[in-house]
Amino acid sequence: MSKKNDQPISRKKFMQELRRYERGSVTRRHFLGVTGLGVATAVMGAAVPGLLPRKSWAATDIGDRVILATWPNYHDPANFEKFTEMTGAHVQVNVFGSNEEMLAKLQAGGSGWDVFVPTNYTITTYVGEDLIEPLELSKINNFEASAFDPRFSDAGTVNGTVYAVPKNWGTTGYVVNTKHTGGKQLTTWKEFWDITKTDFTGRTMVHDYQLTTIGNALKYFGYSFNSVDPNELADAEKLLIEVKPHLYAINSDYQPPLRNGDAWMSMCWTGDGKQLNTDMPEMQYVLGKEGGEIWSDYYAVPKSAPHRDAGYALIDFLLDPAVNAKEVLAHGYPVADSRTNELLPKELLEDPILYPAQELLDALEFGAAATLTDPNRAELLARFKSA
Amino acid sequence: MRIYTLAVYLFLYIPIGIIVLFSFNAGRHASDFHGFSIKWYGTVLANPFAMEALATSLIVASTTAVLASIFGTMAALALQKVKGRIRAIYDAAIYIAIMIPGIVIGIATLIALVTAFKFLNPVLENFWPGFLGDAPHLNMGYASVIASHTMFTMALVIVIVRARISGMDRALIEASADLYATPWRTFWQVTLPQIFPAILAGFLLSFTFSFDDFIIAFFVAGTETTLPLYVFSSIRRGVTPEINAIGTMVLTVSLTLLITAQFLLRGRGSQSSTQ
Amino acid sequence: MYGSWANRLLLVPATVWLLVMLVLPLLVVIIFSFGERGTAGGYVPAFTLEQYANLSARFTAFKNTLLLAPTGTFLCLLVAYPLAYFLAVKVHPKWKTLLLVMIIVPFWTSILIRTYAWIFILGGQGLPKVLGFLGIEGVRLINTPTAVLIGIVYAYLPLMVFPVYVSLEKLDKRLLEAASDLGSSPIEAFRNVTLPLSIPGVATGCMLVFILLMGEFLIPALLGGGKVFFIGNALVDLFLQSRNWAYGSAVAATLVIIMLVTVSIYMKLVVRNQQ
Amino acid sequence: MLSADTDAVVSFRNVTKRYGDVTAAAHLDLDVTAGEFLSFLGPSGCGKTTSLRMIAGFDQPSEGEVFLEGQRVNGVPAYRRPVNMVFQHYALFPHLNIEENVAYGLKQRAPKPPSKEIEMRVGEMLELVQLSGFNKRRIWEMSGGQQQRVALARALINKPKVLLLDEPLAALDRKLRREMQIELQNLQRNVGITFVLVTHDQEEALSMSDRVCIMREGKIVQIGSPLDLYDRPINRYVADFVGKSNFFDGAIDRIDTTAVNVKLDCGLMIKANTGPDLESFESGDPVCISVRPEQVILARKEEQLPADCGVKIKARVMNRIFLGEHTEYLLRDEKLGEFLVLSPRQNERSERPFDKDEVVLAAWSRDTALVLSSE
Repeated sequence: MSKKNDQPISRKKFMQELRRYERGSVTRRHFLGVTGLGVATAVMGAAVPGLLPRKSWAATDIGDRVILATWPNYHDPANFEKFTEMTGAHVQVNVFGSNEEMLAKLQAGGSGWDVFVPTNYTITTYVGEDLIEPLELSKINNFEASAFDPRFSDAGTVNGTVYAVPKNWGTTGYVVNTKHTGGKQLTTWKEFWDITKTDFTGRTMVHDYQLTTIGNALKYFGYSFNSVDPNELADAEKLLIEVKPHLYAINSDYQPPLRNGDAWMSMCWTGDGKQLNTDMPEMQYVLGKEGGEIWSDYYAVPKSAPHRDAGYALIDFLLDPAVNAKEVLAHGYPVADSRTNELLPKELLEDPILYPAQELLDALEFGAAATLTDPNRAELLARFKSA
Repeated sequence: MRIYTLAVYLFLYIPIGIIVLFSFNAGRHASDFHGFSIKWYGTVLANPFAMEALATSLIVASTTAVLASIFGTMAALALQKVKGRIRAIYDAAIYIAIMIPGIVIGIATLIALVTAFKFLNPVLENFWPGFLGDAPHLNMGYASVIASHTMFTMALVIVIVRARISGMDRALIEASADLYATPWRTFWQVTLPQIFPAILAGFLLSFTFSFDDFIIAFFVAGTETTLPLYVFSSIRRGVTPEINAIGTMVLTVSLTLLITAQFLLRGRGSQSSTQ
Repeated sequence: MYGSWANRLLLVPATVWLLVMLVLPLLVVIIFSFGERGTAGGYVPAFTLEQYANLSARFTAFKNTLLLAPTGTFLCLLVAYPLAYFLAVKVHPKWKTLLLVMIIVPFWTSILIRTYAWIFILGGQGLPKVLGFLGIEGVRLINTPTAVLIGIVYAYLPLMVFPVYVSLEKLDKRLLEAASDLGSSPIEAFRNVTLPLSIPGVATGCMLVFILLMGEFLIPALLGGGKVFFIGNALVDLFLQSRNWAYGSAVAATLVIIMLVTVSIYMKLVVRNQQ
Repeated sequence: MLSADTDAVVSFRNVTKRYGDVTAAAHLDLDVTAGEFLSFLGPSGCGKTTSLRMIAGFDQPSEGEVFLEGQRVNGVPAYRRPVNMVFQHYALFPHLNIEENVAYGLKQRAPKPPSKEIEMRVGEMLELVQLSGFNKRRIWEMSGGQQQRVALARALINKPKVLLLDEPLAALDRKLRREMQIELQNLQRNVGITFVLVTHDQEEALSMSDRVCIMREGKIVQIGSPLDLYDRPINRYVADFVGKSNFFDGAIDRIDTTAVNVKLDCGLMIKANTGPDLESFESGDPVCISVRPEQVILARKEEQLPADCGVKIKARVMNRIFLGEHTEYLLRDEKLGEFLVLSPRQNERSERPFDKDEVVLAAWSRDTALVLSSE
């Protein structure tokens, strides 16, 4: 990548380029090149090392690899390439479908991960199970606590010790292909479940994940997303079992069938909603008025990390505001880091998918640790799947 | 009959055809075709993790196949002479090993090894003689995958080889002994050539099983990523033609090996009949 | 080599392997199945029958599995038998090896990749679209039990073809000639000679496929869209979602017991019929 | 310790072989002389194969001793014994071609003969068994008779002290079997090797062997030349096994110095004066009279019979089979029952053959009727 465009570009031009990029008429590389976001990366690409005084990990040899356990569609592969270029360490990405699965792997031992991406409500459990280590913040210079919105960084601190630093936050709503609704805008979870039983029969997907699937079924009745109350769960179960014959699939890997038209609607996380909406404008991301989940993901280091230094280096790299901005552009999940947001185009910061209206946000709940480990909810999901 | 056979082969090969076709897809998504390109092959070859997963799978599968064939053949030969209750115990263990679903093997091995390591690692750390350096930290990895693949495939080899041994004419062994061959030479010159097809079949089955196994490796692999695990993880990130390119390359390599082997075997056959 | 000490030596690796990788894990599963789940998952030592008492919570999964396994086995046999017959009896020996090997070749590319190819074929952009062009609209295949059965037949076909092929191949063609000499029509000859003689192969193939189907989880998960739920899926969820090692162990132990019982009944029946 | 006959190639001394509770061979004593062709004859399960396997070394005796050329070989494994075997179904190595099969024994020798020599001897051997040029053939490309020859060549190339043949002709058809019998006999004379053959086919044993060892239930009943066995069987079992014979059951009535009076069960009193051990009989012992069919003389008139015929019977011709040189008659006497007569052609030339249902005179000389214990 050349340095010919190192002049800052005008806001107007930036937005034009972003639109073009979103429509897919230019490549990401072109977009990054023109807007200068790529330059930041290129600069870091060892061309002018002096510009990166805080690159604490550059001095040490961190080995040739780092293993990251994360979620699907959650990174910009170009950033990993850049990281490899800079440090010599390849990034191996293992992708998971649920926090439970991550926890299970880590609990079983020998996961081999250096960095993983737990969600807010899991961190106390990891700490309780002695699976993650307190972060050595001196190795993560790019983490500046004050830059982060505490709503989305609090959960990383347990009993005053920082165990995890924030990655992204987001919401869990659903995405619906409006071509099939006859132009009708959906706004609630009630509609989600009702339309599944009727017009959308055989076209709806729910997550293979008890937290969101049960939580959003609870929302049909207006119960708390986190409810572990047996009576409320019984209502949710009744709904789920009633809906099951009408589902296309129970699967957290929902982008492919939505894209090829087999599925018309699915529970969906912010970034996936953004990605789908960018490529197919008929895909509408909806947050149920009744509420639902708001969450934040973190970076953490397992106690068993085999390449700890490389793990820290990767976290530090990914928290670099310039890198992080590139990540956001790739995956479409908002960040809680004000420094990164400064680098992002205004349009993105005002995007209704990333930043829903306040009254919608107010209705959302963070998942609770008790919800994650509740055996009754796990059993409920098993009954639902086997029904 | 012919048409039926053709239909079955089509059924077997259409998915393969699709894999190959989409590996040349210029587009990023596997589901729609955007023109011809070989760029995904470049992507795979330049992807150290894909290559490493392939290498891991090859190492795991060939080690498994070698161990299973050798140990399985040894056991099959020895079990011929074992009678009574001990034989019944072995038979039961072998059949159980074959019958237990991979998923149970995976889970059982995982929890057993995790439990055993939890117990053994502190013991090793405390009692490891200092002059040998740091105590080894037992963990899931190559060894655990190979060990569990070998357990299953070895049982398979035992059954296959034993069937061949029992189908073999005992008189051939006696004929060899009668013609002055010591038991050791009889083994190499008569028994082994006779059971060799079974061993080879066992070897190939073991290799194929191990190379293709996802479920056991899913539980016991630890840090090592085998090709199926890599594919599984990649698919979750969205199916790209990269996966199809991997599939196509693996297929091409197997086919090449196969054709070469066939060619070599045929060559040897014709050589011996014209000498 | 023939001394009993040498014989024992030959058995050592197999014995060690079976003990460490089979007996030990199964023991751990049995022990864990009497334990309890920790608050955050995993296993806490205890002695309780609670896990077994709770088995009915997976009744549907067991029921589905016990329906799927025989159905899938039967379908495999239905597709495999004519193919095996054709290969064993009708094909020129020169082509046999090639055609046989061609049945395994698809196995040499990952089952995951092949199954994903089926997701495409059975998905909206695949077969239903083709049928749509032919005027058959609105066919849904993916994420249905039909899709799962197609995937199963695809994946397990070779396991059925080979044993049946071997038994038919051994069949003395003179018997068929004798039968036709004695005035049997080809169909009668098939029914009276070929079919009875191929029973051992059919029995082996059916058992292999049946056993593997009992533990199947990947194909229902991928082609059934998570809606088709078998005991294998239940086990994966118990270990990877709810992390209930104790309950998972109880389910796994039950699965193994059901399998052992089914298979031994089956073997008894087959053995008796053959005598 | 017992010792072996110095002339004998194989000697059994009181050899017993038991498999668990089953005694396959009991107290065998036997000497096989160098260069002879000896057959073990008996029905299946009589211990003949076990005896052969003890010579080969596949089985070791439970009691007693086996000697090869005077050397005690108990416990010596098959591969250290200078004997070779032709197996029942040949046991040719399917993964080796003809040449490799034949050369197999030579290649096991230490030191291994030079490959030139092996090649030469294989060539000679194949020539001997008339299979020159078949060197590279596979086993399954050969006919049964050819496989038989390969098996012979594979064994003979080692110049064994004894060649053991385990029902070598059983798998061949009748015509081929006749040819191979002659060939085997010629071969044995040419190579001068001691042959020990196991068979249940009396014709095979009698036609080829110098001596035949008749076995029954693990024991040797009688050893002797085919002629001996035919003319002087020691009991009914042997007489029945070797050739055809008519048996008339009865009991000793009175023993003279020269003859025995046997009272047959049918009431007839018959005199006989030969038998292997007449002196061992006592009055009242159950015995049988054995008369070979060709010893019976048929006539229409009494004066046509020789003077020394001790026994004369009127009998009806039930059946007549023309056999070329001979005619076989099945006769029936009311008291004696049915019996066979083999009448030479030249006898009949003088008068026309006897017709069915004709009543004729049958007679035999006292010398040709044997009194045998009815075991």
